[in-house]
Amino acid sequence: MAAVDASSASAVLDAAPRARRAWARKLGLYIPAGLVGFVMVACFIGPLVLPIPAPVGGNVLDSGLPAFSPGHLLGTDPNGNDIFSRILHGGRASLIVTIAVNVLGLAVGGLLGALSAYIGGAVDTVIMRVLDVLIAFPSLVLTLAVAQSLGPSLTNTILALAFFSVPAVARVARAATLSLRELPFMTAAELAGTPWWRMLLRHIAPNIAPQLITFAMLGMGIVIVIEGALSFLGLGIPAPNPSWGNMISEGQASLSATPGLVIWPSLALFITVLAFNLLGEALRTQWSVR
Amino acid sequence: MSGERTARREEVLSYAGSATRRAPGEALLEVRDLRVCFSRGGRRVNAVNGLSYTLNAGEILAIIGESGSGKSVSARTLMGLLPPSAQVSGSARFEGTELIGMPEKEMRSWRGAKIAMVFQDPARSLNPTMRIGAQITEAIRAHSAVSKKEAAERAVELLKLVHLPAAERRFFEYPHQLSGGMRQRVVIAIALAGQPRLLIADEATTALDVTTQAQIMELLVELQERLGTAIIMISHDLGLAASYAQNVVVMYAGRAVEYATAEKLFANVRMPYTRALLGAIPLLERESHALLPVIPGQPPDPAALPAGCPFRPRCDSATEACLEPPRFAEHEPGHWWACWHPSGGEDARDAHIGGAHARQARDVRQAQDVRQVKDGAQR
Amino acid sequence: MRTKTQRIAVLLAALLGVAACSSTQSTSTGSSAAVESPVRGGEITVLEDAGFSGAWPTGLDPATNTTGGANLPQMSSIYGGLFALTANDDGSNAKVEPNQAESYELLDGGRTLKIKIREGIKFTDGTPFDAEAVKFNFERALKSTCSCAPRWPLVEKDPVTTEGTHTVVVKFAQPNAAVINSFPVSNVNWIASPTALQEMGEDKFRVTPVGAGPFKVVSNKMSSELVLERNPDYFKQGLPYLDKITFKAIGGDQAAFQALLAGQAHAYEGMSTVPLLEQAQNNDKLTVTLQPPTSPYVIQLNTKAPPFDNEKARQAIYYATNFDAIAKGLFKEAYPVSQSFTAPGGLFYQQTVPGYRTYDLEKAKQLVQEIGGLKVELGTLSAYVAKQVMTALQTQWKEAGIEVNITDHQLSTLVEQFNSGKWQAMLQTAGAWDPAAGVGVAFRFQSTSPFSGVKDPKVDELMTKAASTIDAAEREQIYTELGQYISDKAYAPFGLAFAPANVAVKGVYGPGLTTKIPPLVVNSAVLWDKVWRSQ
Amino acid sequence: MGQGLEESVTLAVERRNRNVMTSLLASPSLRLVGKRLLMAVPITIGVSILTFWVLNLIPGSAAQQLLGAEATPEQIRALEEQMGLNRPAYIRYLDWLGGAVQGDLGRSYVSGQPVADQLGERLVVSAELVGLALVCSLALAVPVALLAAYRPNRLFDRISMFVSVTGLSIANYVLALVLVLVFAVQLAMFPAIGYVPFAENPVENLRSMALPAAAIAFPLFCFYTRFLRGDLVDQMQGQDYIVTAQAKGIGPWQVLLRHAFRNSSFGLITVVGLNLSTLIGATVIIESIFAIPGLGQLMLQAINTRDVMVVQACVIVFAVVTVLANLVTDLLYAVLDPRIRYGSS
Repeated sequence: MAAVDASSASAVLDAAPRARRAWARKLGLYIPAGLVGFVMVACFIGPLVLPIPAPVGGNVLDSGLPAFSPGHLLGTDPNGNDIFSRILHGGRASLIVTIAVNVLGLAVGGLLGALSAYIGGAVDTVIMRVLDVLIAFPSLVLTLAVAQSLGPSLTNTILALAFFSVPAVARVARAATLSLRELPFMTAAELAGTPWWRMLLRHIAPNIAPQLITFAMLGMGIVIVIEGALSFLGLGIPAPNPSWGNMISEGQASLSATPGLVIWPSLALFITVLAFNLLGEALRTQWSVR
Repeated sequence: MSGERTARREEVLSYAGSATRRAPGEALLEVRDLRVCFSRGGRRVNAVNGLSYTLNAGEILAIIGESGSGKSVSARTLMGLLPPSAQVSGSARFEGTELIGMPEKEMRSWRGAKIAMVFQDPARSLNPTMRIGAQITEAIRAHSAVSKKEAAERAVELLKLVHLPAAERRFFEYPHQLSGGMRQRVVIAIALAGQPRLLIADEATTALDVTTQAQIMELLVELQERLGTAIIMISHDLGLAASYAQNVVVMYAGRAVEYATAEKLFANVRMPYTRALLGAIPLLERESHALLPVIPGQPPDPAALPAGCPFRPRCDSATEACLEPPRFAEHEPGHWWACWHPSGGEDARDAHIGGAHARQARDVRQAQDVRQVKDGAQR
Repeated sequence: MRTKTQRIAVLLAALLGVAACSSTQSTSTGSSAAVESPVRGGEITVLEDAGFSGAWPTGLDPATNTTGGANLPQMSSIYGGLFALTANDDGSNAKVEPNQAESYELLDGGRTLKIKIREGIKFTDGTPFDAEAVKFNFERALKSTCSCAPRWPLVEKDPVTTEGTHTVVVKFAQPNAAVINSFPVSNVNWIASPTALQEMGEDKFRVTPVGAGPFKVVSNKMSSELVLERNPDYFKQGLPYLDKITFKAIGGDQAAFQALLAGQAHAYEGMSTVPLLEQAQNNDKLTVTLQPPTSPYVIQLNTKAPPFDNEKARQAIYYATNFDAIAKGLFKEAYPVSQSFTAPGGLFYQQTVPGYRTYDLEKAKQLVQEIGGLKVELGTLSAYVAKQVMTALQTQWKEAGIEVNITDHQLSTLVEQFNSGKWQAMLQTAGAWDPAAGVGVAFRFQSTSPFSGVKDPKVDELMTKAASTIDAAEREQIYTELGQYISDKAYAPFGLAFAPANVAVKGVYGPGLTTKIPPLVVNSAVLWDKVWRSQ
Repeated sequence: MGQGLEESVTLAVERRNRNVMTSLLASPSLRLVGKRLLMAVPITIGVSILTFWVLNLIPGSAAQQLLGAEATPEQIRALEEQMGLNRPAYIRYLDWLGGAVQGDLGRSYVSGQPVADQLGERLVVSAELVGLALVCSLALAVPVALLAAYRPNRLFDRISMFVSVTGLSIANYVLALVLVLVFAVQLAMFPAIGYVPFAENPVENLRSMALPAAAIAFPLFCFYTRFLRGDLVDQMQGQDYIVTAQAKGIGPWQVLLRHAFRNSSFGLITVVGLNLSTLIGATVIIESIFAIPGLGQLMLQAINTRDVMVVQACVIVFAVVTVLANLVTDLLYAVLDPRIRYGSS
């Protein structure tokens, strides 16, 4: 029914001009979506289309050129590779890692957390204690083990990083489901004999999704940076292939002398994290105004 | 029984003594041509299209209409609780002061003190993480500078006023430890905290079972008699209107289509829509298995209202004339309606239906009084 | 978690040879600073790279400190040392001179070493520093399983004896020419107080050791912070100038550079990040002293396994490598390119080797086609400079049609690679101040050493002959012949000689810190007793 | 009649206090604490087994570190035998566990020092660093989140979004270096490196902890602000009891603080609990940049040198911290949400 007089759609009466509000609401969604699209296109299609040199194999003679020097929009790194092309190619690697890690985290962690809170009792305790072991497990040891036994590769990096994000998302999902479980509509759905998996998908997931998405969006930048740090432990995207993470972690070695090496990838990271977070929040406001 | 009843009367009166009492019958609230429209995703939605009615002090007015008829939005407009995208016009004067467009700061001092509201879903209307007592004392202290202890005392008083058993113990408990009916009583207690002049019950009993519904209605009527609080009862249940309200407004597609005292309305229904609504209520007198008459079609989409009278597409006595929007006027003394082909008068059956409803409602009330007496004795 | 401390034992890396050295002619602004006369008193904080000299996980006992060569500053401040490498301010005519030793004699063709101990030296716990104490330390070091034990070819029957109270005699089975030159870089140079060792026990001693050096230990947080105070009865009059020295481990050149600018530290040893070096040189608050290079980069080729068992493949690598471009591009000509295992700062320097195959892309391509393509796994130890050189080499070799896969290893996996013999090419540094001392040429080219890619009796013979010839001119002639032989057989191309720089805040001076002393292996041995600070 | 009312209220107030006490003492909460502390044992054992097994997978051993890189394989094997490193993994583990149970964490293979005192010193430093960072970030994040949620999508909310995104896209080690460049080098307000124990000189201690704590706290602040803001806006727009509160005529701030904030702090508490248990070991880089003797560096060095004894000791610390963090989190859930406390625990 056209719940125009939906009793719950109320907020403190605001004196903002109505026209601006409606227009802002629509735009609130289009700008972030556009920005995310721009980042994706730049990183995934840009390198194929744009006339830029390869990200590796630069001539060592023109190392450390300043920004806007001929042929190199953002200059070159100490090994003579073009920074702009490394950012685009690196972006692809970093985006794949962070999206994969977050999707894995949300899917596995979210499911685990929601399930454990929903079923409660012994199952909840067991799952939570296993997660505690994973959280307490020193991340350095795991990274080294994965690096040396499985070797550095994109999938191994994603696995190692997901190892950290799954327990975290699980705990957040559990907290959200806990306070949800007491609500009458949950008991009503249970009484109607809904199987547990439908409960998770139809009832719990949509309610805890906004919080989990915000959690994942905020964590994106951190995942990319940690990936860079892993390259020092022999995991992560192996040098000389670029990723924003390893560009930053290598650039910081001479930060005061060559700040550009850190600023450009950090800027790219800023735009990406901003885009995803704006999108996350726009989705969330769209979602919650029932 | 009567001793106990009178004892409680003094107790309540002493408490209510401080509320300034207007002589019953004087106009408390006058709503003139109220219009509210939202812009949802670019589309203009006219939730209320010119609603007018008058509520006198100490009276119960029922606003009846199907969901989506704008009855709830009209109530929230009085409280200033509409989402920012709402555009409001027309006038609503409460004790002579214009509510529409009142600055937020001033409106806030009115909420709870002059006008209070009770909502539909008791399960979600109380903060689950806060004790019942705290949620009431908060309302009390919002409008009167009393110490915590004094506020606590008044809160317990209020809980007793709404007949919540073992009020002292409930004071410290949490919402999830109470039943739906008890929670609704707490919400009412909260609404009464500021000793409002007008209490709006927005489908307050819809989510409750019939017996609890009757108890809550009985409570509201009792409060109205004792505290002189005017009550606007928003519902889609004509039976409630018949048995409790003095005046009834029937709303359809955001505007009032019929408005009269309960007796007049149910004695001779004029508006085909109201008659159809009445017809849809099962009656004991009818033979069993009689087909229940249903109003064809769907309530109109507020964003795309049909031309002329909004009920035209579903009205069986609609004619070409109905393309012209009928004027809402007092065609008979104390009986307003907006229709070119008012029914009633010539068809005895309608009167019969009207009367039957009134009788059935009265019998239900008497039954409740009897049982209440029994409850009272048990306590 | 950027773990700079991954280079936990870059000294060990020095043994495997990662850091290179730089030449004296380079544009160093560390003008000799002895403008005013030294002043007594004051305290300084010295930063050490947490991945190398700033790590002493196994403690500071000379018999068990496996990172002794990296912890030169800590060890020499506590123990002083029997011998020390000194040089003129500009690093020229560097020679090993007796320090706690008074004098030494190499008798019967280098088989017997007599060391006369200086009279009147006492340990900071008051016990005498005499021949008996030195003998005790020598024997203890020889018994220790740690790799820091001296590799002396000794006679069986009591190799170490004392004559009188202040002379120690060591008898070798075969002549040991470079024994004195190797003293300053090996743990045996530092003498611990036997009484303190017995009283405290090994585990406690390694945390708060007692020696006869210029400073005493106040507190020691392992691999984090070592606080030392002045030894009042130090055997050199009026020394040390400073009242207190604190050695602090810090994570990397950038953090150290900033700490110096912020005034929280007064000196930093071994800065190797070139862009930072330039920035430090232009900063008037700091003096940067580029140390003379003693150990050039080498691309070790594993001749015991394909593809480098085929000489043509090795020659292709020679022609495909252009170290001049790397020196110019990456290091702005700060470091000279060597064609042999010696470098300008070290002994027996050989500027050019006749017939050395320099960069010739066409020849490289032609050779690669001839042998039907070449696929190489190139490894190194993960360090900032090494990784840069690796990427440059990868690009150059690809141009010559060589398929290259580069990996930088943690120390443990690198050792495993060498031990397993499954490696193909390794970028390391070879040589030291004296080719036979410490991490010398033997380590890289001796057929018996697991870290060598060469199995050639002629090379072994030349090296043992050089190590046992006393006369310097003759040793130089042998090393030249060896350099020529390695180049002819194309065993391993040599590259730029890299040496880290020491940075000090204005007003802090000292030999090796603001003057040049050739690095014995990686870092220069600063003479901390002569470091002083103008108030 | 009024008098009767008087008594009943004071009576009720007393009963409430007793009620709260009893509910905390006897009912589920205390059992929860007991159960959880017991849980610490299996978790610690679980983590230590996992770490021991994984450390075994990584090549190289403490003996090799002791002998140095030049040692020949035979020398390494001989020393491993002497140190008992060649015994099968589970025997070595049980040997360690035996000692650990009696409180003897053994001696470090590499430095020979008893593990306990090394650990003690560094745990204090790391705890202070992480503690300071968490407290400061929360103290700033909650008010900012409330201000941002007060008028969603308006100016302050937008600014807070940009600041947070900036904080979340700068690597913490880059932030640390920048902080030193600005505050230690240019403004010389804080020391660039070094740690002064609190006992020695409280002021110097706080000054030396300022920049490292800030480098850790800022990203946390950015995360907490946006995460809490999201939940607050959700509550304000989606919950009926918010409308009830507004209908009471209480101020918007009171609605936000007393009603929305209480119900949206669950997510925040969970994230803080998580950070507490993971941050202790993850501040290696900050410790190395500021030359602070923290647990992270000890842990990293122990792993590099395969010093299993020290790694296991660090692991016990992490396990205990994680258990405590989770316990505090679950207790806070119960305190905040009575349904959990009275409902099925």
